[in-house]
Amino acid sequence: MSYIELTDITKSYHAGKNILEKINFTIEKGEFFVLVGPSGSGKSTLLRMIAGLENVTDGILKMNQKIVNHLPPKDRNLSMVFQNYALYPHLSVEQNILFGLQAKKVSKKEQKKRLKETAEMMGLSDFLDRKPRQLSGGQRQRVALARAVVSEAPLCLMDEPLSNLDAKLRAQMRVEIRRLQKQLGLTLIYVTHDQVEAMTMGDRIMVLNDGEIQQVGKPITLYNEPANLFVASFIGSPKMNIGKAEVKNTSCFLINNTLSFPVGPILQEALKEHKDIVVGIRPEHIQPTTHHEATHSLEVVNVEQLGNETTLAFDVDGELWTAKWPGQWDIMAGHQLKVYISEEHLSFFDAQTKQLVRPASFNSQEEVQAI
Amino acid sequence: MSYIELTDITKSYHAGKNILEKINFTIEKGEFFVLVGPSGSGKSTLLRMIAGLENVTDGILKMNQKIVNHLPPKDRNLSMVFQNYALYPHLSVEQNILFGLQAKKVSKKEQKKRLKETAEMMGLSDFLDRKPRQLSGGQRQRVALARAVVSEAPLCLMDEPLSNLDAKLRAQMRVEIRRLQKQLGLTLIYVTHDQVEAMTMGDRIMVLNDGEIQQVGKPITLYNEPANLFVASFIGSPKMNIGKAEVKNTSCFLINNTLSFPVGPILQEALKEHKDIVVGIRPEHIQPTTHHEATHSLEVVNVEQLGNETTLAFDVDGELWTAKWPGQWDIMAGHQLKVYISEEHLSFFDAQTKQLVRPASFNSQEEVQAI
Amino acid sequence: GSKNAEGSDQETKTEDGKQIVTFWHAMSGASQEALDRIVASYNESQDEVEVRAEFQGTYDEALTKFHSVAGTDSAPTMIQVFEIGTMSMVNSGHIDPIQKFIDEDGYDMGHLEENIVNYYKIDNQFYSMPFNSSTPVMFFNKDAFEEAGLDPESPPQTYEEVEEASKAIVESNPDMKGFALQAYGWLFEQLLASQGALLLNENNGRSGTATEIGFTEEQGKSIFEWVERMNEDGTFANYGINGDNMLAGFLAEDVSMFLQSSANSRDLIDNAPFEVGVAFLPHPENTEWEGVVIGGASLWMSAGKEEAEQNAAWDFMKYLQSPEIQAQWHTDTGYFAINPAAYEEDLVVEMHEENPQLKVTVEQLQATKPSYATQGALMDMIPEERKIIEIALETVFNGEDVDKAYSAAMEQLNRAIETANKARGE
Amino acid sequence: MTEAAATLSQEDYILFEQTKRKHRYKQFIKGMLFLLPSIVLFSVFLFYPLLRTIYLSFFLTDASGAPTVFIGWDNFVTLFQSSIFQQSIKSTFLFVLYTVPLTIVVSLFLAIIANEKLRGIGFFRTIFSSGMGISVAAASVFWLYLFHPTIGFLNIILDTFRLEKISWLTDPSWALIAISVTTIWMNIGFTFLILLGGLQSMDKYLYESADVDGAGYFYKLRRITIPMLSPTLFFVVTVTIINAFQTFGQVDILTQGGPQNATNFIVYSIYREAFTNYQFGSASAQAIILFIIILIMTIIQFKLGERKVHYQ
Amino acid sequence: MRIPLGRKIVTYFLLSTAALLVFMPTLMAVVMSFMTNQDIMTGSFPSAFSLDNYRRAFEQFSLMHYVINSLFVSIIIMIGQLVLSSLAAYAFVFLEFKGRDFLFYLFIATMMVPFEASIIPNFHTIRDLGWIDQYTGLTVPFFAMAFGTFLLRQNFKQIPKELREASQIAGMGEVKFYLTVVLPVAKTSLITLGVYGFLTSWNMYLWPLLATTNDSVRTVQIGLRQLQSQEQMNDWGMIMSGAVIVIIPTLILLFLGQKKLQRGLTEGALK
Ligand SMILES: Nc1ncnc2c1ncn2[C@@H]1O[C@H](COP(=O)(O)OP(=O)(O)OP(=O)(O)O)[C@@H](O)[C@H]1O
Ligand SMILES: Nc1ncnc2c1ncn2[C@@H]1O[C@H](COP(=O)(O)OP(=O)(O)OP(=O)(O)O)[C@@H](O)[C@H]1O
Ligand SMILES: [Mg+2]
Ligand SMILES: [Mg+2]
Repeated sequence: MSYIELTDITKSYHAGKNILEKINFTIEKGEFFVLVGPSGSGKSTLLRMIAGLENVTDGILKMNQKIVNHLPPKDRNLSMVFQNYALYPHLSVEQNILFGLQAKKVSKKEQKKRLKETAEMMGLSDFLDRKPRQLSGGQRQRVALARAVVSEAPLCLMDEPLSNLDAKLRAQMRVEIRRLQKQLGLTLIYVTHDQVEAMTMGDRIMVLNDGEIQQVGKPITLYNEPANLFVASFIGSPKMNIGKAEVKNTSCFLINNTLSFPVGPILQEALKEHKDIVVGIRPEHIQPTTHHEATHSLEVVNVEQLGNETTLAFDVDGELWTAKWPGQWDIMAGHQLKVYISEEHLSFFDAQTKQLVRPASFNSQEEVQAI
Repeated sequence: MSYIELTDITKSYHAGKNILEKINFTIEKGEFFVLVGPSGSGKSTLLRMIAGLENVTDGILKMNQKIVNHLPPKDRNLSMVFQNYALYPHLSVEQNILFGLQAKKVSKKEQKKRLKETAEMMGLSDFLDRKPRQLSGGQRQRVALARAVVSEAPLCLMDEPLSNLDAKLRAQMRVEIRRLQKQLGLTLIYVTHDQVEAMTMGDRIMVLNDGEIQQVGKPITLYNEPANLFVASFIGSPKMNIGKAEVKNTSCFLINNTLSFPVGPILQEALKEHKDIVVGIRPEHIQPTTHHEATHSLEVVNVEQLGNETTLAFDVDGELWTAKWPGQWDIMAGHQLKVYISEEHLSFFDAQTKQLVRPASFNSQEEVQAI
Repeated sequence: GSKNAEGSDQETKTEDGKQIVTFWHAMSGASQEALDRIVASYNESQDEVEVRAEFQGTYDEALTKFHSVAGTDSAPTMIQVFEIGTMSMVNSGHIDPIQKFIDEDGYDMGHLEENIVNYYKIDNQFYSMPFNSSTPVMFFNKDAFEEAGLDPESPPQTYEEVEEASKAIVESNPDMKGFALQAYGWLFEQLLASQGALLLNENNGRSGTATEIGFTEEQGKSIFEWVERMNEDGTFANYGINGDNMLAGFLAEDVSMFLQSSANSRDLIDNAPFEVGVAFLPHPENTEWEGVVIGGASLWMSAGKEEAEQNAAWDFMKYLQSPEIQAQWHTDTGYFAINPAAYEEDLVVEMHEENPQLKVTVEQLQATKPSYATQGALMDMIPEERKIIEIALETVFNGEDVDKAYSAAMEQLNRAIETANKARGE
Repeated sequence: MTEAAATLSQEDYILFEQTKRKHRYKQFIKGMLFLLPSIVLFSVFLFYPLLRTIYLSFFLTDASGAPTVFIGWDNFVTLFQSSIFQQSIKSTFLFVLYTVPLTIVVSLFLAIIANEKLRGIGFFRTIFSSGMGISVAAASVFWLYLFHPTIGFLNIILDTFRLEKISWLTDPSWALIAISVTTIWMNIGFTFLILLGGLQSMDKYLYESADVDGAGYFYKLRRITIPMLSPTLFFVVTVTIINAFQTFGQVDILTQGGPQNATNFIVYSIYREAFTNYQFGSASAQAIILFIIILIMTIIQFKLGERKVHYQ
Repeated sequence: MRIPLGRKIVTYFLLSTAALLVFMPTLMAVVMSFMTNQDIMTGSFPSAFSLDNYRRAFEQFSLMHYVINSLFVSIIIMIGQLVLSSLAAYAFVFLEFKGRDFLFYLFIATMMVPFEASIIPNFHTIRDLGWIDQYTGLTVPFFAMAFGTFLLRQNFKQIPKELREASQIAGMGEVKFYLTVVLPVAKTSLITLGVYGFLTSWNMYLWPLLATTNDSVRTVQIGLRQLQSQEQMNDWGMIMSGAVIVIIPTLILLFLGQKKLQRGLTEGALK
């Protein structure tokens, strides 16, 4: 029995073009559902429709088996972290957090208890008397988060709730949110732009683009078997390198006129059905030749040191490809570099339909080391 | 001659405790200066003081050798991306972007040109006629960014300008901002919470905590030689693992009563001067034993798949340590896992002063591979 | 008017060379229409002078304004001022008494109604030219009288008769009250005069500056007690200070008798769905009926204007006295004709024939015995006096103690006179 | 890295102080430029008359308002000894007490129900604000008719319900109420419009998050609408009080201060004193007293009220 | 968001009842304006409706002339007030200078000077300036308005400070910021104030009466007053028809004004 069910949900503002187009999906009770998509793809709109803040232009929205298209937000029993926080400027942090509980006439004692817990969890205990305008951006965001968390409503919608926090705090919050969600059995719909959040927090991810669903599935599935080019290049950072494949002869094909690869049997099959093929390769699969034989040699255009890893930009027939290598590499731009690319790590897409033809093989991942 | 010079800058709101405490630093002309620090550490406040939006409680602020403490913002010739965007609700996107240019009486033609360029760069060309309230969060942020960029003022302050963009767009913007800054020779002060932005964009990073400067320096320096425990654990994600070191005997010491390491000569020297020592090790330095001999065995508490890498959480005498391994590892929580930790990769800090005693050695980084 | 009329204060001649006379007045409604007609007819009657009649608000407002601009270019050539403004005009020093023009012109004021002229003659000289005049009369509902078995042709003449009639009315029709008295200082003054009492000492301020009130306690209280008695009988209708409400009450047959200015006669007769009777002002039984004091307004000449302008205004004032004009004025508005010859005009005769009640108002005026009491009081604090009396009347209307109300009012009156004298620096 | 900026030379210090002063000076000039037109007109048309009023309050005057005899504080002394003036003050305060809260409550109610997005709402808004479009004189005449003892609509209604008719304007205890009702009716239009304006410019996101929090209609009203409206409410309260103290037109037409001075509010008393009694001295003294009363009330209001007001 | 039906019905009911109560006196005046004076005075139900009163009201005076003067005067005053009040309010909210608070309280204090106390000295001033019978005399004294300044100050204070900051950063001067940001954002209260200023000027009686001596620049309330008699019985039907004629333009203005009051202008200023 699914908890939330969207059937052909469509949304347009002022009879303009549709912002969301026939959205269909369901969310189970207690699920952690992550929503990702490029800026402007309709994530917030979708959330706001589920919350009841935005009219549903067309389609049916069900919660708990009941049609709720016209149910006012206050009767939907949910909480929400707004992308723009939507704090009450005239109320103190404490009053902001407790606003909903007071509205629901939760007992004073319970209020106090939850306030204390939540404020501590969010590191807001010192600011309870402040007005929102006296807070830093991150503190405001934490108040917004606290307000949603404290309500313990069975459904919680979060719109980029951690975007303005520093990495350390964000890591901490990720754990806390996940813990709370599990502990209270909340159903959570979570919008984020953060790869780590998307990959690690969600039970399922839905990728939205231009108002249309691209793919719904387990995080790792989306990473390993992106349904189409869009998902492939959207999930994963740096993004997947994309190149046009040209079959030279039965045993060999060229990517971007530069990189040649042998053609395996499965691929051969696939190539028969699809006229034009696009190849994708993830940055971490353009590997240094420390442990492998070099397969190709590429020109380094740019090197960026991230401390724990190094990203390299290569020029592949005019296109920039990125590689990501763990550790710090002292490489100068302009040099020619030998790299190892396994044919196994290539994903194939149909150039017309943009659909996945063959995913890269991750099955033979790194060796399992458990004892 | 430095471009911006802060001398003993102090800030407090309403005679409360100091939000910023005797801040001293200088920024050179054309420098890309990144400001990081936990939420509420005073980054925005500092930016706002430089912009002239906030009174300087104490200290001297110089720009171009001139004291500007009391110079109104409009005479400072700078542009700024506000953390909360500060868009004009009554103006369209186009008008918002051009607002400053009109104020400065830039010619209509030039306005048009710059508008076109900037809007294209930010992907806003389709929204020029919209009002801010009709935009998504990320689109609003891009408008805010566009407004600063279009002004081409010699000094530009950006307060988390990319926080609400998706990874793909963010990567693109990073490159664009960097390009523009170089091209126009802008001096840029940039607040961010994103590790990648901080590490790759800035010429220098300044770490702020609780209103005090922790360290200023090249990104990679901060990563490799963090001046103190705070910087060590703040820079790098996942954060550095910290443990208490106990010297067992002259040749061996224990971390968290669990991991034993040999004591080298340098360390021996250091240990003489400092009573208590804290050891830090970066997650990527707890390595799989694919290419090395196992040095320790740890219990896996949690495994997170990010697609291109896997983070593992270990229980080290009650504390959670994190390791980050490239690729996807199929490891089950609860198992005992053999890992490789090199003594070289340990950083040592004084437990009292929290200052760095000996950095991890990164000199012998991965082999240089340029041809 | 048009926009190029701006700054008309400065010009004294029209484009075609006519002498302009600016005439400020306080006539509104039907009287303004009538006045405008007269002014137009004057302007047409000759081609030397153009009178411009300009409305300046109520009497109070017009007078205040005159005081403020008197002596400057903005002041009008002539102005209409109500009777109780007389003293303040005399004292203002910004007017030329019209006696000056009477003397220069050798004009004879003898043909004017004596009882009107009496009011405006001060120390035997005319300060202003009488214009619109009225007196109070008692209106009554003839139909109601008949129903109550009273004789509509012999209305009550004394307070006591009014009381008796009221009782009869209420008896025959419980929805109708007998008598209403508006809390209006002017009516109080008139009721004093009708019993021959002086309002102020020094012969109503005409033999010297008044220093205190001129009526005795008995005279003064008689009016209060009259009301008190009717109040106790339940025959008195209280409309407070509000004349409009009282008129409406009378027309709606809520009350059968009331006192009001004779200027209302025409309208009442025309609008009432019953027959309206008009009677003399009542007086206490034990006193002699002496008459009424003239009310209304007169015309004043500004000082400091060019002679030609003043003479033109004087010519207009004279024009106003002609029987035809007065006849027209009387029929249009209900104000008296200050020139009794007007009553012989066909227009008036016709009207009086049609509504014989209208004659009563003229008869009452002409029956008035000239005396200091009916000449009316002169002083610049009369408006204040009226307010004090009105409050006292209201107090009595609301059934409170007469003695207390009366003595409080008298105390205030004497203090007001004292202050007014002091303010003049006397 | 910061040695260069470490010390501050004497020269710098002087420069620093100089710019600080110059900055202050510039700010002052700028402020003055914005205020200049208002200040000039206020000086001519308000401060000068006020000074003149203060001056006159120490004199007796002639009919044209020119001072004649200097009498020092006598005007004030007389006033405070006068039972009529004491009554004036009392009725004025009573009147303020009757009208201000009711005006605001009623207008707020109207503004709130007229703030819904419904079809034809413009019509209702126009009706509610229509009172503004009717001059005091006209409005008072309407009410004069409504209050008529026999043919007045109000008494007719009372009569149909077999209730005793009320002497609205002639009974001292009712007259104040009648004037208050009229005043409330006349002021509603304006107060309504201001409050509606305040409601209209409120952010809708506030309501969104309250909706999600499960807040009911009245809870939102109490916790969000009213506090967020507080700047407007503060303004409305202040202005309504000041206006109530200065009510004049309806008194002039309906009761002329009566019956028995029950509605002889200070302003009306001033008017009578000046325009019919020509006692400009005493009128001025009353004006000064009124000015001081309102001033004190307003200062109290600002001291107590503005702290509770929430500005952005 | 849609409004639920139940609430819609309740709201409409409240709206209608309130509208009826609020509008009743006006409605009564309208009815009276069609009645004969006799019906009005005797308090009976209208026996006949006629446009006679209107005809006579128009005939007696050049009402249109007064209306046009009133329109002109009211619009000038409205504009003057909007300009001066917004300038002053701007200074009180956005500029920081010594003596600001003192000046503000001084401004507020001017609201407490009873109009009746200042009217005579002001009349003298006008007289000495030669502004009697001039539009200047009718309008200029009302330009400075503490009330309007106060209203706008309250509103300006609610403009998010970010907007000012962004403008300062953009290098925008005070005047430009005032014109391009403050005024548009505070549109709602400017309209409110404009409507208020217009209507109060429209309804002014005593001052226009004092400041004019003839019809050239006189306004409509004076015309209306001339329909009423002092010592004679009033023709209420005609007076009411005059009042109704004068109310119509103001009702139209109110209708247009309220249409312009749009929702949610400050929204989106914050993140
Ligand atoms: N108006 C104010 N009054 C009092 N305290 C304030 C005010 N504004 C900010 N603060 C406090 O000052 C500190 C620094 O705020 P600031 O906005 O500079 O932080 P930040 O480093 O930008 O944080 P974030 O990353 O969350 O935006 C915070 O603790 C905040 O609560
Ligand atoms: N009120 C509105 N009127 C018209 N278009 C709107 C309105 N609100 C949003 N949109 C448009 O709808 C689209 C989806 O907006 P939405 O806020 O859902 O995006 P989003 O996925 O949340 O983006 P982001 O990650 O930037 O927040 C955007 O293109 C936006 O411009
Ligand atoms: Mg969004
Ligand atoms: Mg910040």
